Parts: sequence; C-alpha cells; structure tokens
Amino acid sequence: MLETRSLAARRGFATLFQGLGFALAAGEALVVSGPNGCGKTTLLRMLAGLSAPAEGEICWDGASVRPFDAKLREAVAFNGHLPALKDELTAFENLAAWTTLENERADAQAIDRALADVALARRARIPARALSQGQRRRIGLARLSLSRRRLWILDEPLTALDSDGVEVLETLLAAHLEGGGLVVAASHQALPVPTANLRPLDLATVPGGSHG
Amino acid sequence: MLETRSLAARRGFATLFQGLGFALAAGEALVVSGPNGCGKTTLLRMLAGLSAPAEGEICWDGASVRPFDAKLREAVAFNGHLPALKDELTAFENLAAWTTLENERADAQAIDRALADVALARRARIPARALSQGQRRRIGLARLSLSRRRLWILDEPLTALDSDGVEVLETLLAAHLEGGGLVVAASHQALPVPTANLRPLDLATVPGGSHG
Amino acid sequence: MIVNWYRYSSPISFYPLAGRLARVFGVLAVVFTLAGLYIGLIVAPTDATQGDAYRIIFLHVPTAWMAMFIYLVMAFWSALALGFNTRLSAMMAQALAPTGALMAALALWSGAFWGRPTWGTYWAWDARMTSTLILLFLYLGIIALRNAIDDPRRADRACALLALVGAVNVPIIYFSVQWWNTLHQGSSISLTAAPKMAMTMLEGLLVMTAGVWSYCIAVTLARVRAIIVERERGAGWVASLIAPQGAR
Amino acid sequence: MSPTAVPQPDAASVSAAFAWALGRDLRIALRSKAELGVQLMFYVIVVSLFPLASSPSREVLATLGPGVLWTAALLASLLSLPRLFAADFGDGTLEQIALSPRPLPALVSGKMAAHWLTTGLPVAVLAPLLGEQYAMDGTELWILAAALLLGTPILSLLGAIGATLTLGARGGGSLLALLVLPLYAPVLIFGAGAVDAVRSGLSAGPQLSLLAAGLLLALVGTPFAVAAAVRIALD
Amino acid sequence: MSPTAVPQPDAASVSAAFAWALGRDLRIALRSKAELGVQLMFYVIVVSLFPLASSPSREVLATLGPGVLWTAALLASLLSLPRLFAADFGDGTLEQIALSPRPLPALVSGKMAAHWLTTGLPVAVLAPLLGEQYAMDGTELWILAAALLLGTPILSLLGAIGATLTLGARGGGSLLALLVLPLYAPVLIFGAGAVDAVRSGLSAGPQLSLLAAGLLLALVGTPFAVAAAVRIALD
Ligand code: HEM
Ligand SMILES: Nc1ncnc2c1ncn2[C@@H]1O[C@H](COP(=O)(O)OP(=O)(O)OP(=O)(O)O)[C@@H](O)[C@H]1O
Ligand SMILES: Nc1ncnc2c1ncn2[C@@H]1O[C@H](COP(=O)(O)OP(=O)(O)OP(=O)(O)O)[C@@H](O)[C@H]1O
Ligand SMILES: [Mg+2]
Ligand SMILES: [Mg+2]
Repeated sequence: MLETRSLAARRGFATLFQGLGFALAAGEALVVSGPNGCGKTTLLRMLAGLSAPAEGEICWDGASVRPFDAKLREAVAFNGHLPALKDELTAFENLAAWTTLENERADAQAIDRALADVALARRARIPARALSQGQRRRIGLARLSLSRRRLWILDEPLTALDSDGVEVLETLLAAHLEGGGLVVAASHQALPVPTANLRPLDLATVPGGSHG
Repeated sequence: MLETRSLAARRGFATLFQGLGFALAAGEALVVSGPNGCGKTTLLRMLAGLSAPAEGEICWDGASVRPFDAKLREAVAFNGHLPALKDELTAFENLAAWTTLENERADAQAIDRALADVALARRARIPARALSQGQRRRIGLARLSLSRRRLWILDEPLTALDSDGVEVLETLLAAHLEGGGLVVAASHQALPVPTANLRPLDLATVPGGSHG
Repeated sequence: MIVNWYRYSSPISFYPLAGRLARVFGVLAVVFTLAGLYIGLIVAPTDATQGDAYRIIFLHVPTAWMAMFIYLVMAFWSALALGFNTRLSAMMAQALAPTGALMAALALWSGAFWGRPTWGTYWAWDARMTSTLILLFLYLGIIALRNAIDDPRRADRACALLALVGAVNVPIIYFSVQWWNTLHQGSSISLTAAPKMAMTMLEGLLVMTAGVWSYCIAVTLARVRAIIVERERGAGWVASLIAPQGAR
Repeated sequence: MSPTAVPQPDAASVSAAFAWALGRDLRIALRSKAELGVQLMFYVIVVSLFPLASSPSREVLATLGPGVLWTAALLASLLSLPRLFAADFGDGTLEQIALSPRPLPALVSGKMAAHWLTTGLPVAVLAPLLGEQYAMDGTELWILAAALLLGTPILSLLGAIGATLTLGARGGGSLLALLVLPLYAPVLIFGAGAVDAVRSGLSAGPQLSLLAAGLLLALVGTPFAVAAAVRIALD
Repeated sequence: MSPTAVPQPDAASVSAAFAWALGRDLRIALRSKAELGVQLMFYVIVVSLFPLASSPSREVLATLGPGVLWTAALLASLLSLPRLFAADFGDGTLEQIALSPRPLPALVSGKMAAHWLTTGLPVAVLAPLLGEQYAMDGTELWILAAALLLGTPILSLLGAIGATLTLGARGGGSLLALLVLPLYAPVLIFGAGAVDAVRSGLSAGPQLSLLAAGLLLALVGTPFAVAAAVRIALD
C-alpha cells in the first residue's frame, strides 16, 4: 500500500535521513521513534504529501505519488502538531467543517455522537478557544472516528491526552487497523497498537542523521 | 512557602474545583494530575499570578498575593502550553532575551552552555521557526537551567521530549528541589521527581469538579 | 543536443562554463561601453533643439531596454523553475533580479534627469515611466520576498510565481497608462519605418546597448556562480572547489 | 491517469468546495464584528480626511474624489489581507485544506470571495454615500459604485496571491504591501479613470469594460496561482 | 507593603525594562536589513498611488500632499500594530512579559516605542522628501515633518490601546477598540491642518501645540492603560 524507496530529507545543510525504504501493508501501523529533531515530523509530512522528498520516491497503491497527489489526498487523514481548530467556532462547528471538507457524509447526530465518545458532549457548544489542551486534541480524535480515510498520519497523538483519552485512541486505532487501514505515527511513548500490527521504525538507526 | 486556602475556579457556568487547600514547602514538588479539562492549567495559571481565583486565596512567603503581585513575579518561572519563542529569533537570541527579562545576569557563554546541555549547540544559531517541536521545548528547559527563580510552574513539561530530554528535565528538577526550590507541575505521565520531594495532587478527587 | 542541455542544466557542469562566459562578456562589456561612450560623447554632434542634454539617451535607452528584457528572461527562467523544478533555472532567476532592478533604477534616474530640461519636470505619470517604476517595484518585491524566506527551495518557487504574475501585470500597466495619458515619446526605432534618428546616434545607441547587454550577462553569470557556491556548499564538489582557492 | 483514478473535479464538487470555504470564512468573520467595524472606520476616516483637513474648493474636491475613494478602497483591502491566510496557516487549517480531496483552487476562491464580501463589498456600498462629500453627482456616483463593484474583487484576488506568497516569510505587513501594491496599480488607474471619464463628458464604457475584462482574467487565473502559492508555503 | 517588599520600580529598572522591550522588538522588526528597505518602499508606493489614480495638476497635488502623507502614516501604523501584540499574545510571550518582575508599563512602552520607530519615524523622515512630489515648499515641508513627528507617536500609542483591548477578542474589548480608533481622526485633522495653515499664510502654532499636548497626554496615560489591558487579556 504505502512504500518508500531510498527516501532522503535535507534541511538547511543537514541531512536528516537518507536511503529510507519501507513497505507498509493494509492493517499495519508504522510507529516512528527517534530523538528530538531526527526528522520524524519531516518524514510524516512527506508521507502525507505536504512536502517533497529531497531524494527517493513514495508509492501509494503501487503508483509513485508527488506532493498533493489527488489519490493520496483521497486517502490521507493528517493529524499534525497544529490542531487546525478555529478558536471562534465551537467544537461541533469545527468538527462539522472538517468532515464536510473531507467529503464524509456526517450528519449532526453522528457528529454529536463522535463528540460524546471523546467525552466532549457537554463542551460541544462553547468556542474552541475555551477548551483545555486535552479537549482540543480530543476533537482531533473525534474527527478520526468519523473519517473513512485509509491512511492515518498522526504526529505525537498522545500529546496532552489523559488515560481515558489514550483508551479512546487505542479503540480507534484497533478498529482502523482491523478494517484494513494503515497508520503512520510518530511518538516518544509507546503507542497503544496491537503488537501484531506494529512495525516500529527507529529513525536514529537510519543512516545520514547528524542530530543535536 | 506556597499555600492556598479554599481555592475555587469557575469557567462559564462550570465549577472546575473548589475548596482546594494545600501547603507546599521549600524543596517540594506538587504534581497535579487529573482528567482532561479538570482545571490543571487553570490552577497553574492562578498560582503563577496570571488569573484571579473565583474564591479563596493564595499565599506566597506567608503573604496573600493577588494576580501579578510584585513579589510573586520576582519568584515565579512559568512554562505554560505556549512556548513564548519568537520564530524570527534564534534559540540563542530567544534565551538571551528571556534571561534578561528575568533580571538574571547570564552572559553569552552561560547561554551557550545551557543550550549545549539540552543538546542544541548545533542548532543555536538558526531561527527558532526551523526547530523541531522537541527542540523548541528544550529551549524552555535551557531557560529553567539558567533561572534562579524559586517557584517553577510547569504545564505538561514532558510534551514532545524524547528520553534524553526527560533526563535533562530530571536533573534540572532534582537540582532545583535540592536547592530549596518549589515546583508545581501538571502532567498526565509520571514526572521524574524524587519520591521524597513529591506531593501528588489529583484534581479529580477535589470536590466541585463536573468534567466532560 | 538534448544531452548537452541536460549536461549544462546541472550546477556542477554549469559552474565552470559560467566562469568562462562571464570573463568573455566582461571584456566585451568594457570594449563596447568605451566605444559607445566615445561615439556618444565625442563623435555625435550637439542636438539643435536639446543641446547636449540629449546625450543622456546613450544611457537611458539601453538601460530602459535591458530593464524590460531582463524581466522577460527572468520570467522565462522562473517558468522553467516552476514547471520542471530545476535548481539552476531558479538560480538564474535569482541572479537576474538585482541586475534588472539596477537597470530599471538607471532608466528611471536618467529619464528623470532628462525630463527636467526637456519637459520641465522630473516626473509625470505616463505609460513608460509608470510601467518602468512598477517594474522596479516588482524587482524589489522579488528580492525582498527572497530575503524574507529562510528556506531557499521555498524561496525559489515563491519568487518564480511572483515573477510570472508580474509578467502578466507589466504589459497591462503599460497599456493602461498609455490609453489614459501620454507624454513620453513613442518608439523611434522600428523595422518598418525609415530611421528617424541620425546615423551616428543610432550607432552609438546600438554599441552602448551591446555594452550594457554584455555587462548584464557578465554580472549575472558571476552572480550565479556565487549563488551556486553558497547554496551547494554542502555538496562535495563545491567543497573541493573552494578548498584549493582558499589555500592560495 | 489510470481508469480507477480519482474523478477530476466536476462542477458540483467545485461549487461545493467553494461554498464550504466561503461559508466558513464568513461565519468566522461575523463572529468578530469588531474587525469589520475597524475596516469600515478606516475607510471612512481616510476618505473624510481630505475634505476635513484641507477644506478645498468644490472643483478641487471633485477632482480628488475618485482618486481618494479608490485609493482608500485599495488600502482598506490591503489592511485586511495579512489576516486572510495567516490565521489558517498558523493554526494548521491550511494544511488540512490543501490535503483535502476537494479542488484547492475552488477552496481558496471561496476564501477570496469571503474576503471580498467583508471588505470590498462594504466599501463599494459605502463609497457612493461618501462620494457626496466630494461634490460628485448622481451619474458619477453610479459609475463609481459600478467601478468599485468590478474592481474591488480584483483587489481581493490579486491580494490573495501576495498574502499566500508571504506566508511563513519574515516581515509580514509591509512586505505584503510591497508585493501587492504594484499589482493593484492598473485597477486603480482604470477605476479612478472611469469616473474621470464621465466627468469630462466621455463614456466610462472603455474603463468599465477593461475592469470587467481584468476581473474575468483574475477570476480565471488567480485561484490557480493562489493554490500553487499555498502548496509552496506548506512545503 | 512589608519592609522586605520588592523595591518599587525605580528609574533605572524602568529604563532597563523599556530598553529591553524596545531592543527586542526592533531586532525582530529589522531581522534583516532588507526589511527596513521594505518599509521605506511601502511608503513610497502608497504615497505614489494618489497621483496615479487622479493625474492631478500641480495645485491639486499641493492640496493633496498633507492628507496623503498622513494617510500613509496612519496605514503604516495600522498595518503593523495589531500584529505587534497579537503575535506576542499568541506565542505566550505576553504572559512572560506580564510575569516579569520588571514594570509592565515600561515594557509595553518599549514595545510602543519600537512600533513608532519602525513605522512613524520613517514616515516623518521620508515625508519631506516625498512631499517634493506634491509641490510643497520648504516651510510647508518643515511643518509637515514637525506635525508628523508629534502626531505619529500618538497613533502608535492610541493604536496600542486598541490592539491590546482586542486581544482576548471577547466582545467587550473589541467594542472598546472601536471607540479608541476614532481618536485617530483628530490627530489626522490637526496634523494635516498644520500644513494647510502655513499654506494659507497663518501660523501652524495652534495645531502643533495641540498635537504636542495630545502627545504628552498620551505618553503619560497610555502605558498604564495598555498594561491594564494586557493583564485583562491574560486573565
Ligand atoms: C523617469 C522617466 C522616464 C522613464 C521611466 C523612461 C522610460 C523609458 C523606457 C522604458 C523606454 C524604452 C521604451 C521602448 O523602447 O518602447 C524609453 C525610451 C526612450 N526614452 Fe524614456 N523614460 C523617461 C524619461 C524620458 C525623457 C524625459 C525623455 C526625453 C525627453 C525620454 C526619451 C526617450 C527616448 C528618446 C527613448 C527611445 C525611444 C525609442 O527610440 O524607442 N525618456 N524610456
Ligand atoms: N534551516 C535549517 N538548518 C539546519 N537544520 C534545520 C533547518 N531547518 C530545520 N532543521 C532541522 O531539521 C530537523 C527537523 O526535524 P523534525 O521536526 O522532523 O524532528 P522530529 O523528529 O519531529 O523532532 P521532535 O521529536 O522534536 O518533534 C530539526 O533537527 C531541525 O533543527
Ligand atoms: N466558557 C466556558 N464554559 C464552560 N466551560 C468552560 C468555559 N471556559 C473554559 N471551560 C472549561 O474549563 C476547563 C479548563 O480546563 P483546563 O484548561 O484548566 O484543563 P486541564 O486540566 O489543563 O486539561 P488538560 O489536561 O486537557 O490540559 C475545561 O474543561 C473547559 O472546557
Ligand atoms: Mg516532531
Ligand atoms: Mg492543561
């Protein structure tokens, strides 16, 4: 499904990694780890189609894809460092806007249910500005639960989540992988993914890196 | 040193907590935990003197303090969710600006040493915009290492840190507590604080909360 | 043929070629400019109506032409850079911008000083002047945009896009002001009409144009070499290039 | 593309994408009414400044009118441009928009339309009222309004190019102005020229048609330029 | 306060705080030397726009001059002021500034001074040069420069109040900002009026004294108002 060949990333005059190749099949989760600044976020953004690799290529469904490839855009759900929340809008409005943007057909009830699943039912109608850090991240989880995208790209999905939140994420990930979805995630902690589906990738061991 | 009496926080029509009282002595670390949205950040901002409690009072060095109290401002180092980094400035410049603002007398060498301690020596001279998430948090650690403030208030200090980063934080906290400093931190994970100094506070068990 | 183009579209093989060409055009620039100045200032007779003021033409017209022409060339390289993502074409565009800005500034400056004795004013809002001014602003905008973006790859593409948008805009401005107000004189050199100028003046003009042209080429190539070294200093071949020179 | 390729954006998906972005931006804009107020206040202050400050004669005022009203419209547009994309860029919305399967040019067009509706349109509506101050008569005011209605969308469109190009660049406001103002020049010339033409007894037809042609050109071209600039900014 | 209380801000700590904020903001504003150029270009373009729009005669140009140069000053002020505090608010710097032991009014004054130095002062210096384009003579240019030197700091100061009030963007604050902005109008009227006075053979004394009085008032009052607004925004 998702495959890379001799991928390299450069920033400034530093090579973050090079010669990176892996293949990820349906139902598998690639969990990227490595020290701060080793290029996890950079890799995830390349895989999402947001930036072009310095070298190498990325293949999705067997076809080589360039940044913002239409087929990749149909398949990817990207949760990065930035929350993509509009402070002026409520949690409900934010979620509704996202699902419409993704072309999912989610009605108000489905959205309310998704918000209740992440324990935001009682905070669904106040401006997102007023929400706590973890509650903001939970809106991102609610979005994933509504999404039917096949490839989830998650950058440090555990940030600011309490133990309940981690459980919600665990359920989501399990269901997604079960259904043949793919996950690429970067994290400094262990991610709640069934070991059978886990494909760990330690970027620190990939050649080319000169960090710090 | 730091004491609160029947502290209460309200947001909108919700009471986050009330009747919160604790006393923290020199060399102790209060680690606040609790589910998302229970009011950890709200509490920390009150203790830092950024916002006024709905009820109750906060005492520092025996005197009741109001928001932005001059004596509290002399004593507090606050590391919140926001990094307070200027993207245009380099890590070095950001750190230099902070220490001057805090009235610390840090020379260029001390700053460079602090940056080296958090493994940012080689990234000290590029704009902070280009740094990775964890590298940005590490600048905050470097700042703490230069600070001679007595009360550190840290909101989720582990966010985005790799294991090396956590070690750096551990060393900093140990040294600070050793020297009679106080720490108030909110976190969803266990903080690397010597158990002898640890005063856990689970906000979920404080009355008044009605979360979710 | 195609092989050749590919060969020179990589900075590594272009670098030495650019060095040789820059030297040749540098010499040509000096020769042509000296000859042009000789014709313009000494050989050409004083004008009956304008006196010696008209001699500004030998600076004014070549620089005005180059200001416009360089923009076209820059837009061409920008289009290549955007379309094919080639590093060298973006570097060419980057190298052209300061020279283009200089030419536009010289045309404006010489024009303004010509306007004083002839029209009695330094400035009027006319088609050529306005579009030259806007051209200068576009050049400066492109330079400023590049300075404001940290990542050179991103700067390349952003500037290329701006150059292309500007390329659509300049002709529009030209015609918009022309329909609205005209003071500046029209083209006096054309292939269809009989020459209106004295022969020596035309000669001087053409020689000066060749001089300015050569100067632009030489300076641009020298600048592109500097850009290559700056941008690719991480690459091995540049390091080996700089080391022996530094040792000398 | 292979036969199983994603369908090319059809009219329905284009207009859905446009409506999505437009609705969202309008909703956000209307939540912060103060910003709209500041915009309009700026326009009124700038336009009223000349008659107030220099109390010129009627003829002078009449000469000044179109130029002042147009320049003020242009500056009002400029004033709000930095916020058009910067907020979305800063909070990650732009990433999501660019990664959406919906056609990016349509999405950014929706944003530009929202910008025009909240800055250009109010100015075009206000201008005839303010034009009274400048001793402009009925026909002139109509022509002015028509020219502004045709011209201000061009300002929003061209401005959006500058706004996206400066994303993530140092120096924000004035850099943006430097990039955009040269592009604004033709609009200003034709726009102010339209009223001048009627005033000198000519028809404003040519200027208005040129503005309309410019608007068409901008409508066709800018969405793609802006979409390209968004992708460059995210890289 | 107890005898062991923190010393009240003395002159040294006030000026150190002021210098810190000033230096930091100037450094950010002028990150690259090119940015100074961008600022200057911006005025030149804005000031050139009016003649472009209305191709006026020399007398009309002369009438326009003061108003145009003042509008450019206003625009420069408005374009960058919201960002000055909003950026600090958004990235957490404002929290740190407000929690610093240094006196907050002095810190915000430093920020406002940096704002004036990067927007108001360049206009005041450039204006006499650009005024040439507008057929203004020696005395007029001097008066213009003087009025701008007195008036542009007021714009920065008043603007800072508006900018901080809108920070939290809770309805009330923004409304107050709308009340502050109209205060710009008198500054512009007196400022542009000063030149008109000399032109019509009168003395510009009254206008300049009024501006100076306004400036004094603003200098004394705004730092405290802005500091209070910052604390409100952070709560
Ligand atoms: C700042 C003011 C001026 C600017 C920006 C300017 C700009 C230009 C430009 C862009 C051209 C090339 C146009 C073309 O070939 O189509 C040009 C050509 C020329 N300009 Fe100017 N000009 C200015 C003032 C003047 C003045 C004051 C005079 C003389 C009275 C003058 C005389 C000419 C002549 C004779 C040519 C050559 C036209 C030809 O043979 O094609 N210009 N100028
Ligand atoms: N212009 C530049 N010059 C040098 N290094 C740069 C430049 N721009 C970015 N970098 C480096 O590129 C790296 C980007 O790393 P990235 O954000 O992908 O790290 P990460 O693995 O996600 O780290 P974290 O765990 O902290 O999130 C950082 O080390 C950063 O310092
Ligand atoms: N206007 C409002 N109406 C109702 N609830 C509000 C309002 N403003 C804030 N809140 C609630 O106040 C709480 C603020 O919590 P705070 O940010 O202190 O949580 P936290 O414990 O730090 O959570 P996290 O672990 O997610 O960081 C949230 O539950 C938020 O939803
Ligand atoms: Mg990262
Ligand atoms: Mg929190």
